[in-house]
Amino acid sequence: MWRIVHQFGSPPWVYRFCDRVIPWLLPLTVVALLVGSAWGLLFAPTDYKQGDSYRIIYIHVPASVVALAGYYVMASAGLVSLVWRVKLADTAMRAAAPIGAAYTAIALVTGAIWGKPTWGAWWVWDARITSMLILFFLYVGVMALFEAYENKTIAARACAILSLVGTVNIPIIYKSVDWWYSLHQPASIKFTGSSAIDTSMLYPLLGMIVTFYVLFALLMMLNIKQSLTQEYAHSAWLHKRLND
Amino acid sequence: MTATLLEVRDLDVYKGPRQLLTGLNLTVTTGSLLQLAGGNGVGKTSLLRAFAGLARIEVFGHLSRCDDVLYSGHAPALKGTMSPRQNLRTHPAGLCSPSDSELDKALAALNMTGYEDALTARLSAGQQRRVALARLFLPSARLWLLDEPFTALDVAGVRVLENRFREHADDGGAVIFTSHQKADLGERLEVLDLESYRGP
Amino acid sequence: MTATLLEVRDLDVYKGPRQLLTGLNLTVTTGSLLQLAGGNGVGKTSLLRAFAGLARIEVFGHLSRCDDVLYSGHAPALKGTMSPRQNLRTHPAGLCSPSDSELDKALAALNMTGYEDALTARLSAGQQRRVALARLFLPSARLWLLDEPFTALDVAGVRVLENRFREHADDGGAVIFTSHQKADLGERLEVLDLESYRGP
Amino acid sequence: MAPERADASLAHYCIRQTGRHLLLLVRSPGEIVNPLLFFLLVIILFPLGLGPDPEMLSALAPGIVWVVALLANVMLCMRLFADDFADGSLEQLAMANIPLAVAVLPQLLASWLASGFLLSLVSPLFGLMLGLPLSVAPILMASLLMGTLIMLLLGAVGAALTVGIQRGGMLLSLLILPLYVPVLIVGTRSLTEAVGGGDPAVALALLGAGVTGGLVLSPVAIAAGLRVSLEL
Amino acid sequence: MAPERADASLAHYCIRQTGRHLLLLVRSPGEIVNPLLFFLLVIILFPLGLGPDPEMLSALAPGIVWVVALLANVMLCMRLFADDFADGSLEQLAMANIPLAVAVLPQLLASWLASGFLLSLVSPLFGLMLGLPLSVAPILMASLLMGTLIMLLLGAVGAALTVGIQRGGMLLSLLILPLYVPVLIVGTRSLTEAVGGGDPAVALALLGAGVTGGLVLSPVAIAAGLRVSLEL
Ligand code: HEM
Ligand SMILES: Nc1ncnc2c1ncn2[C@@H]1O[C@H](COP(=O)(O)OP(=O)(O)OP(=O)(O)O)[C@@H](O)[C@H]1O
Ligand SMILES: Nc1ncnc2c1ncn2[C@@H]1O[C@H](COP(=O)(O)OP(=O)(O)OP(=O)(O)O)[C@@H](O)[C@H]1O
Ligand SMILES: [Mg+2]
Ligand SMILES: [Mg+2]
Repeated sequence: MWRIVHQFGSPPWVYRFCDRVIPWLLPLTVVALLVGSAWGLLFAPTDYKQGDSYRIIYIHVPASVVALAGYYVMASAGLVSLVWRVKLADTAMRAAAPIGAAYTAIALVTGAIWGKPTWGAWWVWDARITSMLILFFLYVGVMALFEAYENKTIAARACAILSLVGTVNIPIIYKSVDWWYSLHQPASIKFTGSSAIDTSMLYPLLGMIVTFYVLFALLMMLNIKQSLTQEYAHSAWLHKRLND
Repeated sequence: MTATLLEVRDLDVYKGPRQLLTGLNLTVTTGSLLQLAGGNGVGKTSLLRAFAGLARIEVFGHLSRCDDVLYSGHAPALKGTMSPRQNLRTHPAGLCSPSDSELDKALAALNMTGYEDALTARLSAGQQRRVALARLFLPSARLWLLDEPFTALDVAGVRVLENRFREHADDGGAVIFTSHQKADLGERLEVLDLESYRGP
Repeated sequence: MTATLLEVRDLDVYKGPRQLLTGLNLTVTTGSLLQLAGGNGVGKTSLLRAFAGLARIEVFGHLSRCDDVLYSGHAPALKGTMSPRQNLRTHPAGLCSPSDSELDKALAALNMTGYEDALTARLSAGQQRRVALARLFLPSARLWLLDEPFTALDVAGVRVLENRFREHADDGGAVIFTSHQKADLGERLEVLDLESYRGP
Repeated sequence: MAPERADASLAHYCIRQTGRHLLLLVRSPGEIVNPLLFFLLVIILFPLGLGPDPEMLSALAPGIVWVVALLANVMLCMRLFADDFADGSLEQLAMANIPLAVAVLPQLLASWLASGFLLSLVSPLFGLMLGLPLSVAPILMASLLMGTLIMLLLGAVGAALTVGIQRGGMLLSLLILPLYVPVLIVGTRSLTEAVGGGDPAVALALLGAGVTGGLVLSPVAIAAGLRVSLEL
Repeated sequence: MAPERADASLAHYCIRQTGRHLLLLVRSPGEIVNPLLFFLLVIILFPLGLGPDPEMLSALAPGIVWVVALLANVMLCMRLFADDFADGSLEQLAMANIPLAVAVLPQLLASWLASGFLLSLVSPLFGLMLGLPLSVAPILMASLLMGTLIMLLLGAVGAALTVGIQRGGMLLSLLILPLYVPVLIVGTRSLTEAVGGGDPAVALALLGAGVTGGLVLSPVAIAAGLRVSLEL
């Protein structure tokens, strides 16, 4: 167990790991994305109430779900970097922020596109929507804070502190905003009891969610690898690897 | 009997991407007077802050020191809207507050009698420096870390401060300070030229 | 041919209720180097500000000077969030902006090459002082009024500045400055001890 | 030093520092009284701006009061550590032989007393001027007392993280805005419940929990943030 | 220097100084974009505080917009000259060989561009989010453009007079505040007229007169105030 933890703290090991995984993960994700979209967009049945506009669900919901989860990925990396001083955790945290922000942005934009035919407005002051906007601010805040420091070692510590503070707050934000006002769809995928949507719509949806998770991981790896290349540009192990 | 107040082995000091100092070794015992010398930007302030414990991320190597430290940096932590007395009495580093008579004596030692209740912002540059230095004339820590303490002082003020340094060393304290002038502290004074530890 | 750049007759300087200086007489001509000396709080800064025209209410007597003045006070008017270059290029007192090559030359003269685009707040105390002093190495005014220009400079920096003073005097300028150190400016230097003009 | 001696001097230290900061706040031009001034301005200006319809004003009062308290707090946090950082007080604070997380408490207390606390004290008056019934005054005060404290504790974390940054305006507000939202919602909820004859107890209890949590967690985060900023 | 040369360099000087202040505003954490930020905060927070009813929001919009503009301006003025005074820039400004009343104009311009002007530019967007009809956007922008300028010119006089005071600034700013009230009233009037289908021309003309008067009189007052503060 400790060896694994140790390995994850070692830049050469992680670099090699990314190098090995990316070549087969990348095509897999692309295929999954294509298949999932095709299934969702072409073969899943039309919704009797919303018609075809509901199909955006196959992007909207996975993006929303993973956007949330991404924050916890980032904050966990922050915790590790702060407590155990693992430098790689900084890199991971920094990698997660823009990806998470992008997912959040996708959720917001697809939601807005969906909202126009369904609610007749691009934007409503609804609980989940508002909290998604706030999540977006949290991500952007971490990114902006990192950029604002010239010294990146220090920047990483600052961001770690911020993302931890954010972690404590995310559930609170969610609950409070829910309490405030809600117009948005309640959670309809339930793992206990029956789901509110039909399985012919549900399976592609679940598939897309999984794919979005994998995509997240893939993007993280690409990002980490690139940071490592920059950071250790002058170190012997990287040169050896690149020359191999 | 002398005790070690600060010990440094193989210290590297960084600032951002730049390595300022490398391979520094140093032992400061009671009774030492140590001047850090070197040109502008060589890293005197950075090193002094590292000694004070204010720079932990960018310092590598072994650094141990006693707990009983007084640090005074380029910025004197004086509030212009308060009087010298209020400034000293409520100094943020002072766990114990000095009594009024101690305060007056300290200010008097620096020739600031009559200004105890003036507005600090209205004092002259040298007078403000004196207020900041009055901490050294109050019951204080054993190891002093002072960044350019002689700045803005007139000749008489420099004299007073030098005497105080000697007194403090005699009382079992130690002083590490930076200065671009040659301090008149007799042969007790050691000068550490940081130019010879410049990083790559 | 020498011209009078500053002339003062029977000048009294007040600060609030206190009379700092009384009965001051002085003539500064092209080629002069004048050091204002005196203990902390005697009124050097106040006098220099009076010369600069920044204290009109509390100064009595005859004071006339040329229009072409550069004043640099205790506070260096540097913005930490801008680079040295930006600071100098947009200096609030500079009606004409220096060209880039002039700027680089001025900074180079003070050994600040490589820091032109750094963040001023991140420079060391002496480096910041050098940025402030770089104005003296740009095309500038004839009469310089400098408040403790040598503060925070290392020995090499002091030397550079002294040379510049001499050069400026040779070029038909004049420098009035305050300092607690003895400047190495040869016999051209006059020292005016303000202690002998102390108010009642 | 004997332990009890140390405790006594710690307490004295905190009292002294609180006094220092209160004095500074009172003396610095336009620093402190901002929240109050803000309140006053808004109370005078909103009716001027919105038209003096008392019905509408009183319906809006809870929201107005809370948004104003929040804005005042953001303003306060923007300069919370700025002066102390610039003049070296902050590094001296870190040099005091006590944990930084404790050493920052006096300043937080002083800032809160001069802003949130004062605001809460006078809030019933302003509430009346905006047409809130006098009966909700206790709720108004209690919720503001707790809410302003939570906001200060959250805002101070952001302030600590950004105080040393030289380029990056605007950052602080971006960082703390999301954190304020729950406070605002719960705070106004307590008031609207109270005005509407409902039970504000849940909202108040939540605020209380927020205060407790904030007092425990945020000083640590603030201290960590300040340490980061001092390294710059 | 030949006269035309002097004029050219004066113009260049003003442009350079405006640039300097804009850069400073952009870089200083949480100084500038306050007005914008304020707007954003309020636009997000008001619905959270008041409830998301679009009807109500749009009825309140003119008042909210103007009160926010005013608050942002007060915040701006409180620190308008503070940093320049502390770091010696202000005395250097007085040393420039041009009248101080002219030398302060770039800073005023920069502050206004970064606050009032920006605010006016984005106000239609925020107006939309608050439910104001798009048709009043020109009036909204015009009235804000002029109103924020007047308020800045007024506030700067207060700022100039108080910047050197070590105890008890604040007071003078309070003296300036009553002068803001007419601006607020006329400004909202222009909006409510426009929304209600009336004629906003009178209100706009009044604001225009205010701008002219302010531009003529206030630089002189500001310069005199700064001279007094520099003597301290
Ligand atoms: C900008 C606007 C929107 C945002 C920010 C947004 C945000 C979100 C978020 C965060 C989730 C995931 C919730 C969770 O993980 O439990 C979600 C799920 C969902 N959203 Fe949206 N949404 C928006 C607009 C819409 C619209 C207009 C509709 C359609 C009427 C919609 C329908 C759904 C559905 C059906 C789900 C799945 C719920 C579930 O099964 O958990 N959303 N949305
Ligand atoms: N508003 C005021 N009221 C009364 N006294 C004042 C006021 N402002 C300044 N002083 C006093 O005026 C004196 C002159 O100050 P000044 O700054 O001119 O001295 P200085 O000669 O430059 O000293 P230093 O060498 O320390 O820079 C000081 O003693 C100061 O305390
Ligand atoms: N964040 C940073 N990134 C890069 N370099 C920095 C940073 N901060 C400071 N420096 C540089 O570190 C060097 C050391 O500064 P320091 O203040 O320690 O010098 P010093 O020896 O005290 O000089 P002085 O005699 O002028 O006070 C300077 O050259 C400065 O430019
Ligand atoms: Mg230094
Ligand atoms: Mg002086």
